[in-house]
Amino acid sequence: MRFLFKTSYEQDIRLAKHGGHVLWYALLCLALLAAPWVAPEYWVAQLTFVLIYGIAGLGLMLLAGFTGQFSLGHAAFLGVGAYTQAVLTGMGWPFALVLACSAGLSAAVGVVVGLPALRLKGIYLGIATLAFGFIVEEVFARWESVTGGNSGKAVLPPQIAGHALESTEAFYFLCLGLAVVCTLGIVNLLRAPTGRAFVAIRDSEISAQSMGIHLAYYKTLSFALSAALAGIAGALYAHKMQFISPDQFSILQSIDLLLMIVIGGLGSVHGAFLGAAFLILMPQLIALGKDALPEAIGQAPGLQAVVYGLVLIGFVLFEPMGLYGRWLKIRTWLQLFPFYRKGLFKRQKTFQKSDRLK
Amino acid sequence: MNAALQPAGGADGAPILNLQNVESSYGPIKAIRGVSLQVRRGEVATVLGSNGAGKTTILKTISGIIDPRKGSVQFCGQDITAHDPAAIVRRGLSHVPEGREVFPLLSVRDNLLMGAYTRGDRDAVARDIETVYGYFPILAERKDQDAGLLSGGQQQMLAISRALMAAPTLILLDEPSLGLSPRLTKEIFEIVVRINRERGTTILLVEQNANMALNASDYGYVLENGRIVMEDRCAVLREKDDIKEFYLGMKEDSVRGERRWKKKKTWR
Amino acid sequence: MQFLQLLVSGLSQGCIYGLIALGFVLIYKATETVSFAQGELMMLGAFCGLVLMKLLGMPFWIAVVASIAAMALFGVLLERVVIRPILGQPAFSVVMLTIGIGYVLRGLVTMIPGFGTDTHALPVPYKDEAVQLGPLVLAAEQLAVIAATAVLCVLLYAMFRYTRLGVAMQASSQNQLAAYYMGIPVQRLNGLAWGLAAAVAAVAGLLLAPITFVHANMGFIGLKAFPAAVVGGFGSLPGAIVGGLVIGVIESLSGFYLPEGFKDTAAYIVVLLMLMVKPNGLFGERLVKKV
Amino acid sequence: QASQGVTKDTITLGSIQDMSGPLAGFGKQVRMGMLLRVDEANEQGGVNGRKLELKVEDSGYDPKRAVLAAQKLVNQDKIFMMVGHIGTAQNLAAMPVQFSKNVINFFPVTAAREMYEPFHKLKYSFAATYYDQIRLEAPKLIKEKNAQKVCTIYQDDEFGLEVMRGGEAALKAMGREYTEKTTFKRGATDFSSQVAKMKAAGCDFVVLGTIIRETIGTIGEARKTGFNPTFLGSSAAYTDLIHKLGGKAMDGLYAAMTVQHPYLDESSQPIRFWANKYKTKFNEDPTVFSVYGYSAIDSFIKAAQKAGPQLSTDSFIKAMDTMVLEPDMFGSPTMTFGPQKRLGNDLSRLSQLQDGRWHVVSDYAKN
Amino acid sequence: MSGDVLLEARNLSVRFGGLLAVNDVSFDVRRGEVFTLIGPNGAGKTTVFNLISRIYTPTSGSIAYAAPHGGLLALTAQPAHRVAGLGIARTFQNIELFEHASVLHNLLIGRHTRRETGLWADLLFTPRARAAEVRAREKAEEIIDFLQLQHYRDTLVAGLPYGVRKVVELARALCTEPQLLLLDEPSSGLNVEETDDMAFWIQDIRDELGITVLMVEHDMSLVSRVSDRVLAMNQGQVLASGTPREVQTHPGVVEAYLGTIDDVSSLRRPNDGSRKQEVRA
Ligand SMILES: Nc1ncnc2c1ncn2[C@@H]1O[C@H](COP(=O)(O)OP(=O)(O)OP(=O)(O)O)[C@@H](O)[C@H]1O
Ligand SMILES: Nc1ncnc2c1ncn2[C@@H]1O[C@H](COP(=O)(O)OP(=O)(O)OP(=O)(O)O)[C@@H](O)[C@H]1O
Ligand SMILES: [Mg+2]
Ligand SMILES: [Mg+2]
Repeated sequence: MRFLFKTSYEQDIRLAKHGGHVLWYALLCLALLAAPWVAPEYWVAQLTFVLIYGIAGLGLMLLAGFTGQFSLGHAAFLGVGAYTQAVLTGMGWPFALVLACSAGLSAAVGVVVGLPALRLKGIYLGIATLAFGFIVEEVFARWESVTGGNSGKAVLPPQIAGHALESTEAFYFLCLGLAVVCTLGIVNLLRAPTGRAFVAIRDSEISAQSMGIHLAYYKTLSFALSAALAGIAGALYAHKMQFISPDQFSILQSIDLLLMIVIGGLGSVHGAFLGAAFLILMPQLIALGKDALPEAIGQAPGLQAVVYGLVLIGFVLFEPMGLYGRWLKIRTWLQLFPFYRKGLFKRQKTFQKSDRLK
Repeated sequence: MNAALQPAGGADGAPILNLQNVESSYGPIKAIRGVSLQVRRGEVATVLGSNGAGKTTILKTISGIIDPRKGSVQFCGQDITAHDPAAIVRRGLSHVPEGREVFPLLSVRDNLLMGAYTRGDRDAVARDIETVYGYFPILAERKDQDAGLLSGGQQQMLAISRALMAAPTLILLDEPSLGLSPRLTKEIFEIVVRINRERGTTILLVEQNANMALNASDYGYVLENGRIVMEDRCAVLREKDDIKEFYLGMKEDSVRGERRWKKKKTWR
Repeated sequence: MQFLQLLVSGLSQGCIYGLIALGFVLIYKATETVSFAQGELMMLGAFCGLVLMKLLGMPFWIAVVASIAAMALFGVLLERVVIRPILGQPAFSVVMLTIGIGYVLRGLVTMIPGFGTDTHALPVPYKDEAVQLGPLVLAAEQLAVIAATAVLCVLLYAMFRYTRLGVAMQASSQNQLAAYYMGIPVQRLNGLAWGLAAAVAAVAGLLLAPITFVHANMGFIGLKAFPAAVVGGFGSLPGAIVGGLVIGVIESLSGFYLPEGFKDTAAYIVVLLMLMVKPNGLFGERLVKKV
Repeated sequence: QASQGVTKDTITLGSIQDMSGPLAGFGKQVRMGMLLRVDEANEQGGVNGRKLELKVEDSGYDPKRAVLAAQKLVNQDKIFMMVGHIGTAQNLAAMPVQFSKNVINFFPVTAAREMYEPFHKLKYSFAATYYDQIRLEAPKLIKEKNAQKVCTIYQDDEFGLEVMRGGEAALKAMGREYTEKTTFKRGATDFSSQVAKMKAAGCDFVVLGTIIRETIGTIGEARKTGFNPTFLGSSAAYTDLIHKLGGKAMDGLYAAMTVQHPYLDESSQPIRFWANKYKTKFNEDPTVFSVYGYSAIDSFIKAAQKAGPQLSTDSFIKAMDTMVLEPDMFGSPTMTFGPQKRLGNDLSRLSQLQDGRWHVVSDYAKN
Repeated sequence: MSGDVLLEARNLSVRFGGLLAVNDVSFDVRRGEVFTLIGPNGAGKTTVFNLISRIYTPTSGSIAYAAPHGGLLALTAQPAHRVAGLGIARTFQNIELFEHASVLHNLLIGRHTRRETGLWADLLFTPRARAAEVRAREKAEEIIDFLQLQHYRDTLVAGLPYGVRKVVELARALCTEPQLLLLDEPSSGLNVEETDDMAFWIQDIRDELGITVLMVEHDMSLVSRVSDRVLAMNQGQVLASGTPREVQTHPGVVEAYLGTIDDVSSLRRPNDGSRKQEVRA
């Protein structure tokens, strides 16, 4: 275990808590910057998807992991961002402006969803967002003049300073930059009063309120920020896919997003990206493993769903803290190495209490 | 505990509850370390200790809510270490938890009926409900109200009554007087003593109101930092200086008074 | 007339939603979690009946009873193997778990060679019969759904309201710790609740099979049953039925009288409106925390 | 110039199928049909001495996963060509990935117009579109039945819209229009209000933009309420499942189709032989989708043989420029391709369900 | 309302269904005093607190409050989340902490009403936000030192013993820098020694921090030690009010609330002292 001697409050606030952090994050940045030169194009494209989903995951993490508001319709925000991007890019607007519009419109829609959320809790909120997701999907399908309806819509590459950003590498750097900016924003938020207000609402609404936290404002804000991030992710997604259609933003997509942050580790910023990496890598792993399996299993339809389900079940059962939790344990183990005690992470019996009253 | 501390005459009263060297922890934090204690059939025993000493942890370990790391718990001569809590209750042990823990969305009456979940005899249960309504008339008045809407003290009454409904052989009481008015605090202890005398129910009591506890109990243990540091008959404990000072609040003003100077406890 | 026929169709479709919603409410009341696997359990129940009737050649009624029993057992096992280990974790974990279970069940059924990917018809004795009520027509399949829904609702309601077991289930969902202190065998009751829910799902699956056929994706209809349960108030059994009927009727009427597209989203629009007016549904408990 | 996926002794082909989603049944059959033809070809020594290798990925009928799958096939597995990819949105999503690497999209299993329109040199399609099927077949039937009020019920997605528009075009040519149009959402189970709507409008001819369960559901509901117009479906409704699941009530339904359903006891000997071979190999009854898969590979082989030993994307396209595919045993029409003609044939014919079995009731018409 | 009155409740009533939980209660709290509510369980004390902190709205009656920036305010017209900003902080009878956060974090959340930055400054973590954050931490550490919580600073609240949680809740309330502090049973669950500490703290809060305290308490020794005035309630109504001595000797209060408390030795067993007992079967 590393002991830190704190000499000033600044130290508590700083993002990198010690030199090791600085080193590791620097290495990570280097690796990400070097990726297009060392990794094959295919993997760069996958990495781009990881970043895009990471941004969306960050938003959902803020909402679900830190504010405790579960959204089963998050794909709708992704969709709003994607369609806004597609339409405005199609009209020839510059990328930066379009992206701001996508994020803004998504956030506005987020506010609209956040409003009923003020009075709703738990499952009721979940179903409200689910219903909202379905309605938005229907709007995408019906508003043919703008969205192209079910025929879908082709998306042009982003226009930056008059250049079309067409190559995989260039787009990758764009996504990387945005992902870093978004992450820094969220991390900043979480070490400031706004972020703490979110966490307070998650733990106890009644005492958050008595601490002067305006529940309505912060819940709506959380929805708005979360939707804005989803909107940015949706915009990038649209460019990456080059083709969007309403059924890409269905309940299944929403569940994928949720699954992602659970597997990544609910309540940690790292988790959003770890989960995204997992979500994108998973089908590849299955495809790799498929050939090793006997034909009857490997080629059977439904294999992917089974593996998905099993992985999810496995995480909930054995690693409720997700990939990030697993990483923490490994790190602690390494740091303590010869002195690691077995019971250190033993899970205690816990007892559920009704959260109908909160 | 070493043999010297064994109570006189401890051998012939059959211990109904026997903890041997029990050690429990929350994750890496050890809450109690090597606690051994006995409660004899028909007696009222009490555990005193300051905040965070581990009193609640002991009770939780007994009723199976926490699995001990080491040691064993025996109840009525049988080993119940780390058994399923529900199974332990069915053997006749009932627990009034710290902080009330009522079923907030069930009516007061249903709460009481749940207390009697392990009993089959409907008539006896109905009679017992009337008895506890007699102890706490307010519960009868509110029998159809959701328990979550009762005031703090009313919930405490409900929690105690609910445990009585199980007609247990041993009751673990965790701070029964929490949030009760002075008058009701006294009544609660009278009820405890009465149940002990009339029904022969054995009682293990954890209580911050040491004055009441030491008067109502036969035997006491003092817990500090997860260890038992003293045990004796209550009559003896009541006379000890440390107990007087730290638990009964009887002190010469000159010692502490307006100066916030804490005297070290001698047993540490 | 037209209106009446639409109303009747809506009611019978609503009963289907209600029937599935009963399963949700049952699990919710007893464990305070929302089971996203309910639709898949229903699918499994239908497949179970199909296998017993078509492959093993059992007579209809025996197959029905056998598949309900088998599913009940399956529910108990499911609880024992995957849900019990995380008993006491936040409800959200269990929700994710049920999503996982749903995936696995759907995937496994699809993996059965030559069977899982196909759509099947369940041979029921009342197939293609219809009851003529004056000018109104009601298929026997729909009547069966209505009857079964009513019976199940009454039975489950009575269980939760009047039996010690039912009250204990609610108690353990409200405060598990206290339930243990009372000697309530929380784990066993949970198992029972899952068994019951799976049995209810099997009933729903078997009744639905003649209407929607048996196929691996038939569980998706559960997504319509959620709004039903919410409109009625998630913790209320009669609420589930009423919610189902409300949604069924509104769907049916909006399909006829409103522009295209409304029928499919009617359920969701209704649920949003309802939640804005009554955040706890029609029959939901008013929840206040007293501090 | 050499293309990826072709080596001295192998040709790597890719395909994306729905193996876990709503069309998993069809996806699986297409794959098996393709495998059957690949194995046949390899047993006979391959194509110009090169063995065929088929890589199949699962899209779960989800466009996003289709893109990921396409990226894997194109960039990692280095396939020469995408054959028989299922689903319209999925194809549209995957095509940019393929085209950026000069990979042909060959005979996708969907009858949407976007599979050959707008023109792209890497697009080849074989299926008469849903649009054309209805546009060309509906008028004949309307006249034959002397129908007065034509209505439609269609699935509210790309597929259903195409069917509806085909009917619309046909009616327009006749100077008429739909009396009533209703929709439903994919996965719907209740069609009562839609049927009531059509019944109230007095329809006597209904164009079905439905697939399987919806076809059965709609017709079943109609029969129950005593509403008996002429039903015409697209090739999506031309499957044995309709009569297997729907039973007698389905009799009378018309569907547009090209290749014939391969019944195991089919009277035509080659089809019977083929069907039983398939059954022996996979222990499953073949369907039209098996035939689609089989034919797609078959056509590829023919073109690749024509392209000669120097197989590359360019030589393949060159061969296709003058390609004529004669009718096969399943009764597909003659298909011709050219530098600007990327759809083999836009004709189809009609089958009707009679006594629980599809019977071809018309031949390809010249228009 | 005279200058030294901080809070003035007039004819408050609350009805829950058929139950009149608070019935025509009037009192005023003067600046700089410790004012205590006592009464039997269910008398309506907590409900009065909930009225002041706007969790409940009175069926009738009014609460006037002298806001920190001058002016008299009808408290009942304020939304609940504004109450803390007006300088009223509270603790809860059943302890409502943020369970999954550390003690320090809980205290920092308590600083919410004193936040100096908005959303954008937080997102960018501007130097101003950084400076504000440092100040918030300084204040929190001050309170931690004051209540001797150093030992628990970084532990999660979920694992704290009951008594410590009570103190953390007090600390969190102090972090809002209130002018009126509502304490609901501050000493419940504390032993004699800890109650002693609590008494000192309450006195310090009043004398050193200049905060007015309104509390509900059942421990009469604490009440008489720290309170300036006491109000006794029963069944929603005012029973008596005055100095601790006056109220404690009021016959109605003795009857309904105190009982004959002193005589605890009556609890003892006749043959106390012997552990040998007839073992009942
Ligand atoms: N859930 C938990 N997680 C971590 N540590 C815990 C947990 N519960 C209790 N502890 C620790 O265990 C020790 C004993 O706690 P316990 O609740 O048994 O004390 P107690 O004697 O009952 O105190 P009190 O009089 O305040 O109720 C304390 O130091 C506490 O910090
Ligand atoms: N939200 C509510 N709904 C219904 N009844 C309520 C509600 N809140 C309080 N009550 C009732 O009002 C009465 C007063 O409750 P309150 O909590 O104010 O008592 P209290 O004086 O604080 O008692 P205690 O000392 O036991 O905490 C109680 O009988 C309680 O049941
Ligand atoms: Mg305790
Ligand atoms: Mg109170």
